[in-house]
Amino acid sequence: MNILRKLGSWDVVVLVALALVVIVGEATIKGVGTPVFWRFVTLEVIPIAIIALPLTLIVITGEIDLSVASVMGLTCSVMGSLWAHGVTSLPLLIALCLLLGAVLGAFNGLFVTVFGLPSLAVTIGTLALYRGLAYVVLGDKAVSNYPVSWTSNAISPIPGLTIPWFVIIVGVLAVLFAVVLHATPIGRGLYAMGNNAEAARFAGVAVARTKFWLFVATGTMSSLAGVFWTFRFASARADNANGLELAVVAAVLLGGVSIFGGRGGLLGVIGAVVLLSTLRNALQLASVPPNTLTIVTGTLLIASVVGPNVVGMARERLRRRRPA
Amino acid sequence: MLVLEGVSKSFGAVAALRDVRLELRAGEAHALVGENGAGKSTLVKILAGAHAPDAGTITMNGEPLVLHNPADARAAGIAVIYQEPTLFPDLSVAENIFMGRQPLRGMRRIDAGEMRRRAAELFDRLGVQLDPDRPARGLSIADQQLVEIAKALSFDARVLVMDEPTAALSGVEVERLFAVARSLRDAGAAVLFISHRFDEVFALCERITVMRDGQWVSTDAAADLTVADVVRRMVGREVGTLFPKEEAAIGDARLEVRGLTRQGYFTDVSFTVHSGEIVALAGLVGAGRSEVIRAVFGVDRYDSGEVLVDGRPLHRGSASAAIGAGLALVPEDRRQQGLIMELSVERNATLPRRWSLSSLGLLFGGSERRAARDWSQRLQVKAARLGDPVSTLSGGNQQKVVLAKWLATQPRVLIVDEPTRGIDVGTKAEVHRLLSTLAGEGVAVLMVSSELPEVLGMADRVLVMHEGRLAADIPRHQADEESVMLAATGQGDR
Amino acid sequence: MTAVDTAAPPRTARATRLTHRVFLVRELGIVAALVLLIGATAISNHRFLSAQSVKDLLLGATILAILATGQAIVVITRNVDLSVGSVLGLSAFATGTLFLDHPGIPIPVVLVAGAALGAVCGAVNGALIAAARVPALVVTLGTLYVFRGIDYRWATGKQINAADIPRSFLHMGTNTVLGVPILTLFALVVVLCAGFYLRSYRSGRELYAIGSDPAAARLSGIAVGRRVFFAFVTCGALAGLAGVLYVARFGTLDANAGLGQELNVVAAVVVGGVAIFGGSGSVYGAALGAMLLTTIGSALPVLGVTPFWQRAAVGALILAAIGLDRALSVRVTKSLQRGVHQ
Amino acid sequence: EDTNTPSSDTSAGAGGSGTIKSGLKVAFLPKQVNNPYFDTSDNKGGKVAVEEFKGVYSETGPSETSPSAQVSYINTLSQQGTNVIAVSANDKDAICGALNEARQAGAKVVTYDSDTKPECRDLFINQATSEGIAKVQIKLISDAIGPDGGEIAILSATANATNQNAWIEMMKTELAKPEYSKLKLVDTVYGDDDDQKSFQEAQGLLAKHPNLKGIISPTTVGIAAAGRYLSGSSYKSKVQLTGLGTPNQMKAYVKDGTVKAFALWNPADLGYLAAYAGAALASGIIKGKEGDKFTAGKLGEFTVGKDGTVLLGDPYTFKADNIDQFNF
Ligand SMILES: Nc1ncnc2c1ncn2[C@@H]1O[C@H](COP(=O)(O)OP(=O)(O)OP(=O)(O)O)[C@@H](O)[C@H]1O
Ligand SMILES: Nc1ncnc2c1ncn2[C@@H]1O[C@H](COP(=O)(O)OP(=O)(O)OP(=O)(O)O)[C@@H](O)[C@H]1O
Ligand SMILES: [Mg+2]
Ligand SMILES: [Mg+2]
Repeated sequence: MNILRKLGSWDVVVLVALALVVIVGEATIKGVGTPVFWRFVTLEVIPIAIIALPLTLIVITGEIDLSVASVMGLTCSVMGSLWAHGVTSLPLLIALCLLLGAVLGAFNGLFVTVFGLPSLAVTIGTLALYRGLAYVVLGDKAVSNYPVSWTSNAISPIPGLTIPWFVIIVGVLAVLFAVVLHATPIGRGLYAMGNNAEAARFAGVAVARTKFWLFVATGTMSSLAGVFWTFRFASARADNANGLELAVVAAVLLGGVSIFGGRGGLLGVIGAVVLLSTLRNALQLASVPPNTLTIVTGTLLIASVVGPNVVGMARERLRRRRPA
Repeated sequence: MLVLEGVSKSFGAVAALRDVRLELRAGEAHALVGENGAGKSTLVKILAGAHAPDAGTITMNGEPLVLHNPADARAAGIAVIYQEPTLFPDLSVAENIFMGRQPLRGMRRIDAGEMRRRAAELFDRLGVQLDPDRPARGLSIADQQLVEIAKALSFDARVLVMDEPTAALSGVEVERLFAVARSLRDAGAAVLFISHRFDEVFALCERITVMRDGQWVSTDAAADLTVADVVRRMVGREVGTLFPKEEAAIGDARLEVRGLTRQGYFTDVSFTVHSGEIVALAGLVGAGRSEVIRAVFGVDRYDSGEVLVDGRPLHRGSASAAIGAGLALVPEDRRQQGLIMELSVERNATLPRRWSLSSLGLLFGGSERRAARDWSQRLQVKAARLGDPVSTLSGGNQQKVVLAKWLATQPRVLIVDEPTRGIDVGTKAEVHRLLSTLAGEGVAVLMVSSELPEVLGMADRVLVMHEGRLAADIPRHQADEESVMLAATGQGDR
Repeated sequence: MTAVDTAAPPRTARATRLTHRVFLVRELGIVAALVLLIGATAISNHRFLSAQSVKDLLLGATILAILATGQAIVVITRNVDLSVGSVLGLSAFATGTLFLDHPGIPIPVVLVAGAALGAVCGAVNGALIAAARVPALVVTLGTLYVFRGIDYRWATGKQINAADIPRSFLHMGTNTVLGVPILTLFALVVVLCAGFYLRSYRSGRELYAIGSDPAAARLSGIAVGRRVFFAFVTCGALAGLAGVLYVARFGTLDANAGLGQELNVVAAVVVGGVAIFGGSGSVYGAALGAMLLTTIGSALPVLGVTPFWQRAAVGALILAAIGLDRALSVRVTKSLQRGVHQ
Repeated sequence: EDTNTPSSDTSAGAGGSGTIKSGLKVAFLPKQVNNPYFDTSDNKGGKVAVEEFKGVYSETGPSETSPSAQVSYINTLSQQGTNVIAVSANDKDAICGALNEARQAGAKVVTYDSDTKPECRDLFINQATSEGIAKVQIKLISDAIGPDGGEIAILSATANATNQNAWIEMMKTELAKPEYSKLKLVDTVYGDDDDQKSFQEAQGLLAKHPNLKGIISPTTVGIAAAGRYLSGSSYKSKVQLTGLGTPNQMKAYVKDGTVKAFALWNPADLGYLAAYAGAALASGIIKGKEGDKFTAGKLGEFTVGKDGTVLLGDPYTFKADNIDQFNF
C-alpha cells in the first residue's frame, strides 16, 4: 500500500490501463502480444520515449518545448546533407548531430531564460524556424544511400529476441533521467521550481540555469531521436517526424505530468508512451479505421486531465462526508 | 445595519474564523483590530463574497444576505479594499477603478471620456496625482492602494470595508482618506476599518471590535478604551513576555553591506550585523526593506555596492552562493516565497539542504526524512505526516516549517522578513525566543519587521529605512516608538 | 479631457504618452513591415501590385485573419485554442454537405449553420475548460484530434467539388466590391466588430481583466468562467465561419481543410502583438499579423527566394515579434516606475 | 506456419496460365486515406477486382502523407498475415525496411501510383509513361486550339520536379513533329503546386503574352487554379486549357466551356490492375520477372516490363460527354 501511495495514483492508473490493454488485446485480437507485435511497438516507442524523457523534466519545471520534432527534422536534414557531402564516419556524424541538437536547444533556452520569454511562444517560433531550416538544408530531396549496415544495425534485434537492441540505450537513458528526477537534488529543484519558481529561487535553486540546461538536454535528445529516425527509415528528409511534437506532448500529459508544472513522474510518462503505441497497434490489428484512432488519442488526452480532476473532486467530497 | 453572526470559516486544517460576530451601523466607523492571522482579512473576504462562510449568517437591514460571489456583495452595496491590491496590470488606472461598472453611452458603449473624467475627479478628491490613462503596471504599493481606495469610493457604497488601507500611505494621504471616509460616514454609510495603527483607529472610529485567533473578543465604544486595553485584548496577555530578549555577547562583523543600490528600489544602503546581534530593519511598508535583503541574499540583482560575509565578498545574484556562505533568509511572503505549498513538509524542509543531504549526488528517502523529522520535532511542527503537503498545515505551522527549513542549514547569518506575520501569539513568543537563542549562539540576526513592539522588544539595534534609503541607526537603549516612527516617516533628523 | 490634462502631473503623463506610443508603435510596426515587404517585392516585380495580385493577397489573408481574430479573443483571456484548424475543417465539410443535400439552400443560412457548428465545438472546449477547470492547452490539443477524427470519419469516401457548390456561392469567393474581395469584407467586418466589442463593451474589457489577473478578476466580481466559455464559443464560431468561407474560396475540399492551421493562427496572434499570457493586445494586431504572415508567403517566391525559406522566415518573425514585445514592455515598465519614483 | 494460406491448390507456372486463389487477403495502403484520388483507386477499383477473384479486401493507412505513419500500417498488415499489400509510397526509401519485413512474412508487395526502390517490392503498377503523358497533352491542346495553331505555354509545378521536367522535355520532342508545326511554345512558368501561386502565374502568362492561345498544366493543382482564373475572366473559351487534372476538380470548368478536354489515367483501373497483379503474384501465376504475363479481369492481359514494372496504358481523356461518369 505504501508503495502505491508513493507511486502516486495516476502512474498506477496508467500502468493498470496498459496492463488492461495488453490482456484484453491478447485475448480478443489476433496478433497482439506476439513477439513481432512487441518489436513493432518498441520501434515506434523508441523515438517518442527518447524525447519524452527530457520533455517530462521541462514540463515539470512549468515550461514546454514544442520544437522537438523540428529539431529532429533539422538533424535529419543536416545529417543527410553531411553524408551527401562526404562525411562518412559514423561516430563523427552522430557527434555532429548531437552537437547540433544541443545548439538548437540552447537557442530555445537562451530565449526562455535570458530574455525571459514564454517558452510556449518561443518554441512555436523555433518549431517553424527549425523545420524551415530543415527545408533550406535539404529542400524536397531525400538522402537515403546510407550503408545498409548502419540502417539495419539500428533496428536489429537483441540476439534471441525480437526487440531492437536500441531499446537498451533508451532504457539506460530512462533510468538515468528517472534517477535525476526522483533521486537527486537536481530533481528536487525541478519539482520546486515547477510548483513555485519564486519560492524555489529563495531556497537557492538556480531556476534559470537549470531550465537552460534542460532545453539543451531536450535538443540533444531530440537530435538523438532524429539520428535513430534517419536510420530506422533509411531516409533523411526535411519533413521527417513532422507533427511528432503533439504525440510526445500528448504522451507526457497522459503520463500525469501537469502542464502547469510541478507534478508528475517518469514512470507514468513511460507507461503512457507504451500505452499509446500499444493501444494504437492493437486497434490497428483489430482493423479499427485510422480515423477512429485519431478520436481515441484525443479523447484519452482530454481524459488524462479531466480524469484526475474528477477523481480529486470525488475524493474531496468523500473527505467532507467522512467527519460528519 | 449589517450584522454578521456565528460566522466560521476554515481552510483545510486551519480554522481562520470561529463563531465570529460583528455589527456595523449606518453612519458609524467601526474598527476591527487583532494580531496578524487573527482572521480579519478572512472576515473581509466573507463580507466581499470572495469566501463562503462554513457557518453563520449575514443580515443587512434585517434581511438575510447570501453572498455567492463578489458581484453579489457589490450589488448589496458593499465596497471592499483588500489588503493585497487586486489590480489588472495591463489595464489603465481608470479602467481598474470602473471595471464592470464603466459609464456607458449610446448602444451601451463604454464612455471612455466620462470614465477618465470621473477617475480624475476621484483622484482629486483623494488629492493624488495619477494619470487615469496610465496602466496599473509599475504603480508603487502606495499608489496601488490609492487606486483601490478610489475604486471603493466610486461605488457610493452603503458599506465601505477597508483592510489596512493606510499601511502604505504617508500622513497626508491618510488624512485625505480619513476626510473622505468621514464624509461617507456622515452621508449614512457604514465604514469598517482595519489597521494595526492605533492612533488611526482612535482618530477615525467610534467603536472597536477586537479579534484573537479567529475568535471575537470584544466590541466597545472607542471612548471607553485605551490603547493598552486594546493591546491586552488582542494579545491575551501582557506584551512584555512576548519578547524574551536575552543579552548575547556581540562579536565580530558577520554581514557587511556597503553602498548597496538598486535603481528604483533602494539607494546607497550600508550596514553591518555582528555575530550575536539582532538588528531590526524598520520602516513603513514599501520603504524598500524587503528589496534590500532580497538583494543581499542574491535572489534579486543590484546595480552597485557589495555584500561581505565574514569579510569575504559574496557573489551577487546567486542565492545558492549565499546559502553556501552561511546566509539564510526567511522571506516575508510565506505562500509565494517561503514554501512550495503543493510539496510535502519533508521536501520543503530539506530543499535548501538538498545537496548536502545527498551522497554521491544521490538522495535517498531516509536522509531527507531524518533531517526533516529532526527539525520539525525541535520546532514542534504539528503535521499529521511529514509526507503531507504543507498547504494542509495551519499558518503558524507553515511558518515553523519555513524556520525549520532555514535553521537546518545552520546559518551564520539569519535574515528574517516579518518572521511572525500570520502566526498565533504562542508561536510568536516561541519564534522570538528562538531568535534570541540563535543570537546567543553567535548567529547574526537581521530582522525586518513592521511591528514596532517586535522591533523594540527584540533588537539590539534598529535600522530605519525611508523611501529606499537608510534614515537612522538607533541603538537599543535610544530606540522608542517615537524615534523610529519619526525616522520611518522621513521626519528624522538625518 | 481638459480635466484629465490638468489632473495628470507632467512626469506620469510622459510615461503614459510613452505607453500609448508603444502600443501604437506595435501595430504600426506590423503595418510598416507589411508596407516594406510589399514595396520591396513590388519593386522587383511590378505585377505584385496589380489589382488581381492585391486581390489575391487580401484573399489569402482573409481566412487566417478571421481565425486569428477568434484566437486573439481567447489568448487575451490567458487561454489558447489549438482546435481551430480542426473546427475549420469540420465546418467546411459540413458546408459542402449542406450544399450537396440541399442544393437550393440560401447562402446566409449556410453561413449561420457553419458558424453555429463552430460555436458548438467552441462550447465543448469552453465547457471543459471553464467547468472542469482543466488547462486549455491540453483540452484543445485533445479536441484538435477529436474534431479532426470526426471530420475524417464523416468525410471518408465523400468528396465535395466545385461542381457541387452553387455558382453564386463560389462567386462570393472570387468577386470583388470596389477591388476588395467579398470574403475580405467578411473578415473586415469580423475584425472591426470584434475590435469594437473588446474596446467599447464592459464584457469585452472584462476579457482583458481576466487575462491580466484571473484571481483579481474573480475578486472583482467578474464571472470568469462564463466569459472564458463565451470567448471559446466565439473563437469556435469564427473558425466555423472561416470554414464556410474556405469552401467559397477553394471550391474543392476534402477532410484535410485547415490541417495544421493552429500553429499559423497562434503565430499570427503572437506576431500581431497579443501577449501569449493574456491581458494585452488587440484583434487588429492579430489580423495584421495574419496579413503579414500570408504576404510573406506570397512575396518570398516573387522575390526569388525559394519557398523553403518561408517557414524559416515565419519562425524568425515570431521570435522577433515576441522579443520586440518583451523589449518594449521592459522599457515601458521601467519608464513608468521611474515616473513614480522620480 | 502461415495459417492464412488460401485453400486453392492450383499449381501454375510463370506463363500466365493458372487461376487466382480465392480467399486472398488484399490490403490497399494509399498515401493518405482521406484523399479522394485514392478513394477511387482503392474502393472503386481495387475492391471491385478483389471481389471478382473472391478475395478479402481492406483499405487502411495514415491520415497524413507521412512515410513513418505508413510504416506502422505496413507492420500491422504483415502481422495480420495479409497476402497482398498494394501500397502507394510516401517515400521511396523510408518504407523499404517495413515492406521487406512484410515480404519475409509472406506478403507480396505491389506499389501503385508512387513507387519505392525496385528491391523492396515485387511489382510497380505504372499509371502511364512519360511519352504517353506528353503525347496526349499535346494532342489535346492542338485539338482544342484548332488547325490554325498559335502560341502555347506550360504551367508546371516546381522547377525541380523530375517527373514534370521529364514530361516537358517529351512535350518539346512531340511539338517538333510536323503535325504540330503551327503550335509555338513561348513560356514555361512554375506554380509550385500552390493554388494561389499557380493562379497568379496563369494570370501573368496572359498579361505577358497577348496572343496566347493555350495553356498546358501537367499538374492537378495548376490546372484547377488556371481553370478557375480563366472561367472568371474575359479569356474564357478564347484561351484553351488542358493538362492533368481530376474530373471532380475540373467538372465545373468542362461544363462551362473553359476546358474542352483534359487527361489523367483512370485511378479506378490503376487500383483494379494493382489488385490483380498482386493476386497473380500471391497465387504463384507470376514471379514478377520481366516478360511474365497475367490477366487482369476486364482489362485484359498485361506483361511485366523492365524493373518489375507493369504499365496501365495511355492516359484517359475526360471530356464533357464522359466526365459525369467519374467521381474522384
Ligand atoms: N486561502 C487560504 N488558505 C488557507 N489558509 C488561509 C487562507 N487565507 C487565510 N488563511 C489562514 O487563515 C488565518 C487568518 O488569516 P487572515 O488573513 O484573515 O488574517 P489577518 O487577521 O487579516 O492578518 P493580517 O493582519 O496579517 O492581515 C491565517 O492563519 C491564514 O494563514
Ligand atoms: N509590484 C511593484 N511594482 C512597482 N513597485 C513596487 C512593487 N512592489 C514594490 N515596489 C516598490 O519597491 C519598493 C520596496 O517595496 P517593499 O515591498 O520591498 O518594501 P518593504 O519595506 O519591504 O515593505 P513590506 O513591509 O511590505 O515588506 C517600494 O518603493 C515599492 O513601492
Ligand atoms: Mg489581513
Ligand atoms: Mg517587505
